[in-house]
Amino acid sequence: MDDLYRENILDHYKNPRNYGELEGATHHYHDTNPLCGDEITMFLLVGESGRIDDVHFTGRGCAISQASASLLTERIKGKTLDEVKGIDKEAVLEDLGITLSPARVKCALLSLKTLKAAAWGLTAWPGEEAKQAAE
Amino acid sequence: MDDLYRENILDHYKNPRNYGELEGATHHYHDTNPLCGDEITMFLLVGESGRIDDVHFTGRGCAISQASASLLTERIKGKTLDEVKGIDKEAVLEDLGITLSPARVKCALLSLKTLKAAAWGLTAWPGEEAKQAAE
Amino acid sequence: MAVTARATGSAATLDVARIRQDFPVLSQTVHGKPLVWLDSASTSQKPRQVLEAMRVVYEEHNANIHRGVYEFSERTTAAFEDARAAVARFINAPSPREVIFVRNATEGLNLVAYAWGRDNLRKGDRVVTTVLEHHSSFVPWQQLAQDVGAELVVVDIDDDGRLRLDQMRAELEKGAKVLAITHTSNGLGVIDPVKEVVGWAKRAGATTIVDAAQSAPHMRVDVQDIGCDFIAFSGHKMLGPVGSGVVWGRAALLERMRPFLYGGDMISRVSIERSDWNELPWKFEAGTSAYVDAIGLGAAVRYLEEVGIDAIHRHEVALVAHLLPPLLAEDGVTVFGPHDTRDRVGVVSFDVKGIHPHDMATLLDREGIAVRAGHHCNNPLMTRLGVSATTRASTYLYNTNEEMDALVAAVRKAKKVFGL
Amino acid sequence: MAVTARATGSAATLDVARIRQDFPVLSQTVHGKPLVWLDSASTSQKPRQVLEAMRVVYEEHNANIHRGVYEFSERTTAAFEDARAAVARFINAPSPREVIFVRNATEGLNLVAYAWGRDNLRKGDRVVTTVLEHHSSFVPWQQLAQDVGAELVVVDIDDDGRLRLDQMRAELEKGAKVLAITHTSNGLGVIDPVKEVVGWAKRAGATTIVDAAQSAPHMRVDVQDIGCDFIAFSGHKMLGPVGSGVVWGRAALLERMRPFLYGGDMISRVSIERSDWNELPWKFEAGTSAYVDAIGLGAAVRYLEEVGIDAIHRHEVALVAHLLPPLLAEDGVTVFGPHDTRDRVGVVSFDVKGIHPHDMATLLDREGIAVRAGHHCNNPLMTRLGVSATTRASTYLYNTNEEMDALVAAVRKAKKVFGL
Ligand SMILES: Cc1ncc(COP(=O)(O)O)c(C=O)c1O
Ligand SMILES: Cc1ncc(COP(=O)(O)O)c(C=O)c1O
Repeated sequence: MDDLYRENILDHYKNPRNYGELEGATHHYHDTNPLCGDEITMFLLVGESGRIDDVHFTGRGCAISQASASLLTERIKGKTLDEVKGIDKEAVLEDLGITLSPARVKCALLSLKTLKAAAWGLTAWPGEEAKQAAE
Repeated sequence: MDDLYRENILDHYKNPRNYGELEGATHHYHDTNPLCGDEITMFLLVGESGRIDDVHFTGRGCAISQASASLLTERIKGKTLDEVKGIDKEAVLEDLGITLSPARVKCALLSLKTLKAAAWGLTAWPGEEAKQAAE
Repeated sequence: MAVTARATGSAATLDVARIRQDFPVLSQTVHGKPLVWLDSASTSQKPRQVLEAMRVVYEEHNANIHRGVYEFSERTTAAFEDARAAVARFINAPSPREVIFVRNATEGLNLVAYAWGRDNLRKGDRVVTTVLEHHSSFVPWQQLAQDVGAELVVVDIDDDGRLRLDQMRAELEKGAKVLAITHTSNGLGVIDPVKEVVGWAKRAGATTIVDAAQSAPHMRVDVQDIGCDFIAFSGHKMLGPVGSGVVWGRAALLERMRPFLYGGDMISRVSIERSDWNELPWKFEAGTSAYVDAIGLGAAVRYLEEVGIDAIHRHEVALVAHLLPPLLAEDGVTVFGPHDTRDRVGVVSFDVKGIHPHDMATLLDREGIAVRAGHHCNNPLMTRLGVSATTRASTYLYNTNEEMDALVAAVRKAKKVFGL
Repeated sequence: MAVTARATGSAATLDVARIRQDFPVLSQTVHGKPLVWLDSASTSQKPRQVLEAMRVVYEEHNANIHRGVYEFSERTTAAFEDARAAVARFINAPSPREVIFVRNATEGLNLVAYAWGRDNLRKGDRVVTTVLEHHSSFVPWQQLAQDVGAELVVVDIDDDGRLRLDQMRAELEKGAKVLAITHTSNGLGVIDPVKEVVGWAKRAGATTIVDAAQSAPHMRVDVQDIGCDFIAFSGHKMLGPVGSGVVWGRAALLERMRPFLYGGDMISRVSIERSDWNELPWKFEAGTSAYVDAIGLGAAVRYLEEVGIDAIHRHEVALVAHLLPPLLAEDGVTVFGPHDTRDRVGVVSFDVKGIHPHDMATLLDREGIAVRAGHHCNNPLMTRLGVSATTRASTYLYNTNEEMDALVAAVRKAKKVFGL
């Protein structure tokens, strides 16, 4: 057994929590890791209280990227957007509980990158919006 | 003393034979070696007989290029243009009587290249004429 | 699905054990396991002979080429131009004047798009290419076509991954200004019948550019036989160093083209008002060439010639023939591209259901096996195959049947880790 | 004509004897004489540390960068990006993202002309440059100006070979879209006050490109202090391998620019219809980088930092101070450029009446001394000086006063051969 693919990670990969689109999401963002084609979309529902009442994700890709998205959704429920913006990458890597090489760290952090973009209310990366609009 | 710079070559360099422009030349051509800036112009006077009645050259550059031009003018007086077109580079290198490295061979052969172009009646390298005309 | 036995017999002609001794890196270990290098389509390893040729320059007569009249410069220049002659012979170019040293296939293909394409492609012209192209062969023409308003026609593959020749022919018959085609797919390992396709393109009056990055290292590439106008490939994929690459073009075209990069060495004369260009090939080699890398590529080409490029091709096909049956027999394995060995080189792209290629590559790495996972700079092909990435094992002259077995065993082990 | 003693004293800070032990090639002989390498302005020799850094990659963990998730690729990628960080630190770049690896200064300068220039230079714009430029800095702008109908303004030098600052200032005050200026002249060894000139150009709203090919190896180059927009230099002139070079640019500009070469790695996504570009710096590094050469350059930069770039500069100025008096004292010798050591690097161009530079270089070679003879890719400067070629001796950290003496002795001997 390879310690990179611990029970916990494979479980989140095979049985992702909070998976699926979220109707009525107040925030959502889609991003990809061009190197390997990993994709994540994050959906947030922020209620009157300013807290995340619900969070879903969809995506495809490697076990690391999908498990980390699943773990992340568990971590943020009930948090405020400001709290989400403050999550650092160490927290995500800690949740995974494994040591990753630089290329695989990118897989692990795609979900956080996507989540933060959603939390900031982006719909596309700065600069891309103009590009898309121009087409 | 360096055997590359034999008495004979330095003599031709310092006292070039047939040096100067040739009034009324029937053929002339100018060429340069861009690597070092060597320049040679060859002037031919071909008489009724079809033979080279007179040949002059002008130029500047290294001892090898100028001495070889001087030696070449001595070699071709009285020859026909066809004979000139048939001179090969070995003949020029033999006249010089030294062994040259590839870079210096170019110096030695500039005079022959220029002479042949003159003998063929060129006024510029093929391709260059159009370019010059276009300006 | 049966693997043809065609090439298996001749594999014995390569003395792989001896060859492996020439490659220092192959005796390294990874995660405690002996290295199994199955990523040669990305970059090959280098034999001692190549490294030694480079060492000799740096330690014994390093000097800038062309511009010096002293001994070191003459020696280095001679070695550099010898390398050019070796490359010309290797691809059967009519003249070394037509062989231009560049960094890699990518630069070579861009050189053609810039120095030929920008002055020749016009609004409404048709650029015909294929869905098998590497980004380096595809994107320069995609961008230029967009810039000038030309039409980009992308010919499809069939379900086996082979080029749709019917479609290609029909598109070329409609007329084309440019054909940009890969000789061998780095994603699927299929060989395109470039000679035939180039013939059609010529009849349409098109200028033809062949991307030989994956063919020149692995099989005979004869530019005169193919009949194309330009060809490009990378030294680092064919036992040479990084930083060495080649674009070959017909002299008649190269002479009419504007230069690409401007600067030292590519010039015959500069005044404030105008510049005149040097002769071929130097017109296209601006600035200080990576002359040591080019000399390394010369040594690589000589090494390949000594081993024999046809024998190398047969050996690699035999490796594929050895690998495919057990790999295809594994539950959940999809192999992209043809399942036989006809018109094929040693590239095997596959997927294992339930394991993302990235995870597969990581798990194989733990077994010492280096394979590539990703889109292989082949986005349009991935889209066509309906996947975002594949796992790709690619072979070369130094690989063995035992390494193929190790790959299959490691795939099995990966499935176990994932509980499949 | 007196050589200032200014820098002589501090030369002792360099332990040249120890440094020379790091350079294997310096123990070679030429025509039976110990090699005296005085052509570093053309290309420098390489220390063991650089060759070793490259050997380690090829023999111990060679793999293509960025695209692999296995161990070798991770190690090579890390070494490559470390080299980028080292270069960024060396030139005090605000971020390694702004450091783009290219083949050489020539490619870097062309990249700017293509990727920035083509989209920004317009008919009637003024491009201000100098008669000191190397062809690689001059010709890209000359050609682009001709293509778009821009005006090319070439600022002159004074009789000492120093840039006419009065003229430069006046021309920039008239307005300029581009300033292309060399930091240090490879023909005369003078340092241009680029910080001052860039300041004037910025006030005129110009985009500023500095050719640091001859400065980065020999003196402190701080891109933030200079304040320019782009800078380019070659690794092979600064102890690094051929095939390595750098163009640095401000992120804000690089981000707005179109890519230069298209292909693998510089892309984030490709569909048949469109392509999106990768982030900086990879947007400008298409295809397989010469990653081993870049890693070699990283080692070179670390070597230079360890010795100390200011100490190197002082050492070279001291060599010039040692060489100039006896050289100038020789009958028939003309030294081009300043005869003092103010704002100077270790380049000494000279002529001996009655001996063509080509002959001089050949005769010096017989004494083991490698110098350059020719126009040094400086045609406009040669025209300005009224010569077709010069003999150029150029120094580096490994040269000694004894070698300067050997040069003067060999010049004397050459005069004897020519009966002068
Ligand atoms: C001032 C200057 N700029 C540019 C270059 C071009 O360098 P490279 O040939 O390495 O591209 C040189 C080198 O000769 C130079 O001296
Ligand atoms: C078919 C094909 N074309 C072009 C390239 C580009 O080669 P390089 O990255 O050496 O420029 C590659 C290499 O990945 C390739 O496989």
